[in-house]
Amino acid sequence: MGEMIFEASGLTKEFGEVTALRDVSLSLRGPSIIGLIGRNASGKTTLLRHIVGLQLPTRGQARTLGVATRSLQHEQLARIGVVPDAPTFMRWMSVGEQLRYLSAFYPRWDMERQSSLAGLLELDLHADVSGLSTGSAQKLAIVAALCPRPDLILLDEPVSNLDPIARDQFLKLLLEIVQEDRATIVISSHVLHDIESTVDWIVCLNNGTVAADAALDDLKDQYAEWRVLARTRDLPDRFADAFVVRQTVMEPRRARLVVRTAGADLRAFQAAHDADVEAAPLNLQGLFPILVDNGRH
Amino acid sequence: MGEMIFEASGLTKEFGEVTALRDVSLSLRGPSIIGLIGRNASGKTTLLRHIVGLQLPTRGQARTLGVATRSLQHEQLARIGVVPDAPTFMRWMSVGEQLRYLSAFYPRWDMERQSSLAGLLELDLHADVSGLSTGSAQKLAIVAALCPRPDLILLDEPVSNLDPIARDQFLKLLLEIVQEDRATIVISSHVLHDIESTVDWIVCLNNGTVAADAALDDLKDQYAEWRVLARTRDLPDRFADAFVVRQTVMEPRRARLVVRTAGADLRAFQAAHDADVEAAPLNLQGLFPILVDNGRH
Amino acid sequence: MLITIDVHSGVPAYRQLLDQIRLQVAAGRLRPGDEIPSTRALSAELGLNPMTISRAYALLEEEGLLERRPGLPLVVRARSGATSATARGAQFTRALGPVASMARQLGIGGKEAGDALRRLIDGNER
Amino acid sequence: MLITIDVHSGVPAYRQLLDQIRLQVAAGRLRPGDEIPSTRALSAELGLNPMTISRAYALLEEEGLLERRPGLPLVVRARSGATSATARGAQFTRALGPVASMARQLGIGGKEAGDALRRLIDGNER
Repeated sequence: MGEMIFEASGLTKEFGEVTALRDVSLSLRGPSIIGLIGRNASGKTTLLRHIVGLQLPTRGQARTLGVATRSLQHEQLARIGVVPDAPTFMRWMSVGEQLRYLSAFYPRWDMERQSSLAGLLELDLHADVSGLSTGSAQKLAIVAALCPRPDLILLDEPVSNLDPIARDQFLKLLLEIVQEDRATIVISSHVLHDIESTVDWIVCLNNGTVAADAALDDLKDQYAEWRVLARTRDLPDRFADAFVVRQTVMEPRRARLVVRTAGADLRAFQAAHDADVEAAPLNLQGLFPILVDNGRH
Repeated sequence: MGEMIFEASGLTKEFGEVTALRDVSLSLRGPSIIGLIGRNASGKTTLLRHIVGLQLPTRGQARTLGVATRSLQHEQLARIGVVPDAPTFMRWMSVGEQLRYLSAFYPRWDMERQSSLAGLLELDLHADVSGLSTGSAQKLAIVAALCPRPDLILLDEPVSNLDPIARDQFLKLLLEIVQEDRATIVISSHVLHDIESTVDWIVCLNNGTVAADAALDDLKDQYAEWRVLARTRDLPDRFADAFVVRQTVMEPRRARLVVRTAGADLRAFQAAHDADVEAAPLNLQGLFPILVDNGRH
Repeated sequence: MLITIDVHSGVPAYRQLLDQIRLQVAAGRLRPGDEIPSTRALSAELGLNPMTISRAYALLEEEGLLERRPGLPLVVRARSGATSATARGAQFTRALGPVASMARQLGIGGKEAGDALRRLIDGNER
Repeated sequence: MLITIDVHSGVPAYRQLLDQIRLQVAAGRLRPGDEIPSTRALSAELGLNPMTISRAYALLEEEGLLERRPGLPLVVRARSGATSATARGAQFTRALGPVASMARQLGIGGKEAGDALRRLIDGNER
């Protein structure tokens, strides 16, 4: 596999009484687009801050681009682009001035990319930073993070304020950049629909622990929905089979199950319950509650 | 059809030099869940504010629940629930106190709904309002708007800060409420995926004008994607057919078109270009750019 | 009744609902007199807009497939065997369309394809 | 090459890609020597993750369907007619599965269904 981008082992982060990350072990390799998902307050932002060294582990190890995060130098930081969840800028500048100011810090700043990105995202370089809407501030943060041609890009809910067309363009842009720069992108988002069309890898956090860390396509292979219709007699109130992960009995003869495909024997199940079963794949929205539940055990 | 909820005719709203709404004519009837979509700054929030009388037309008419919006009284306003895009509360109260305070203003306040909503959305009634995350503040605004059992509910980007599970629960809740109270819900969102599973009607604004105002299912019937593969000779650079709304020629013999189904003759087209054509339906994400374009003409 | 709607497929949701109920009646999985889930129950189960469900139910009432009785659940109407057999055939022919076009693309002849299907249905593959 | 991927269907995207390319080769729509779009071109067209596309291409190379030549586009490999006919048959039988189960549900027999399919393929319905 590719270059090791971020490595955590036994990473725990406590804020006073609160444990934000609990014994997290992860190895993220690139190039890749990694979707970081989870419920609110599951530790996603804290993990992103650990990758770039903005926060340090209470216990355990964290290494980014081969260097312990407490020792990250300008050399590594210049290779990382960050779009925070609430970007702030120097408010007395115009958008163009802000970008010119930032470009001085980055030897690889790509002026051509700057103009093409600003055009694609319809960002007005002459506008005052102080007057930007939330959506436009997000666009400025995106341009600022991508123009240095970083090897690692961290995006914390970058699309929440973009409209559907801007969002679509932005996601396509990520696909191009990961190829052009062989970059690795970690993107956190609540909009699973966007994540699903963009990422190849999923990291799901729940209550500060890793609930899933796998290729998106492999997760899809691991679970399926079974729609069960009994032919002759009522279904049990509860299915005891070990491969049944979730179950809803809608009527005495009708149920919807989520099964782990590895252990599930469809024919045996049909015979045991004298039932018709339709098996259907699950998309990321359908998988999400199961992944989160896994994190509970 | 049902009760007239909101009626605009020739509604224009100017803020100094800027025209936020331009000659908008609309008749929204209920019960219904209406999705209000459009690009950033297309006038969605301004329209929502006109429905509840928070803004008044520069020109033209606006009537809500049968009354001109400039004359809305407590009688009508008590029937309207609003979740604004950036909710604010009295910050020295707890969540529970805030709700108790609000309940005094609404004769129909439903305590049972309050506890079931707070439970469903995992909203802590003992938390201080000042310490709420953006997501929790949004949940409080939702509970506050729905407990008075309003006949009309206006939601401005209500789901942007909710995680996938909370969002799913919230959207299912809207489906229940529209039936329980025979309410009408207008919901603006950039997350078309959410809109698509919830609404029956679409109003699309573009640059302050109405670009679409139709049943979602009817919009889906009106357009289709054609994937064209020429068998023997190259396709034209541009298709001149009037029913072709969008076109991308990917290679000399391969193209993707969006067509208006009303005028499109698939067999004649296949014969004319000696091409195989696969017709596929378009979902809301696929329709969106076309609807917005319509608003341009 | 086992209904699955993909709201993001682009096919109007009310049409998916129509097709599936028609199929189940034609297939005899829904029999005359069988109760249909209320709009509210189906809306909760599928996360589908209730107006969309009502629209589909109203159309099925109009074409005489469902019957509304005041204060009671909708039920499947009794139909003549002939109508039902015709409906079954039409339904099935529609489902064959994509398979036929695939066979043509693959250069598989009508006899070969028909025999394959016959074996699959009558064989002990179950 | 005409590829359509539904990333939200739940079917892994790389598998959709595999199936469609295999079908097009089996159907003769992609012929030996034909060039396959680059990962970058297909990613831009479908809005699909490039690693997912590379994964599918690598699998197709492994099974000998595609051929990589240094610095040149991937092409479809020349295959023996026999292999191709077997692949065609397997592909088609897989597509018949859902139709066969529908026929069973509708109570339509193997002969009736097979004849309907034969007529549809050989008839002048095109």
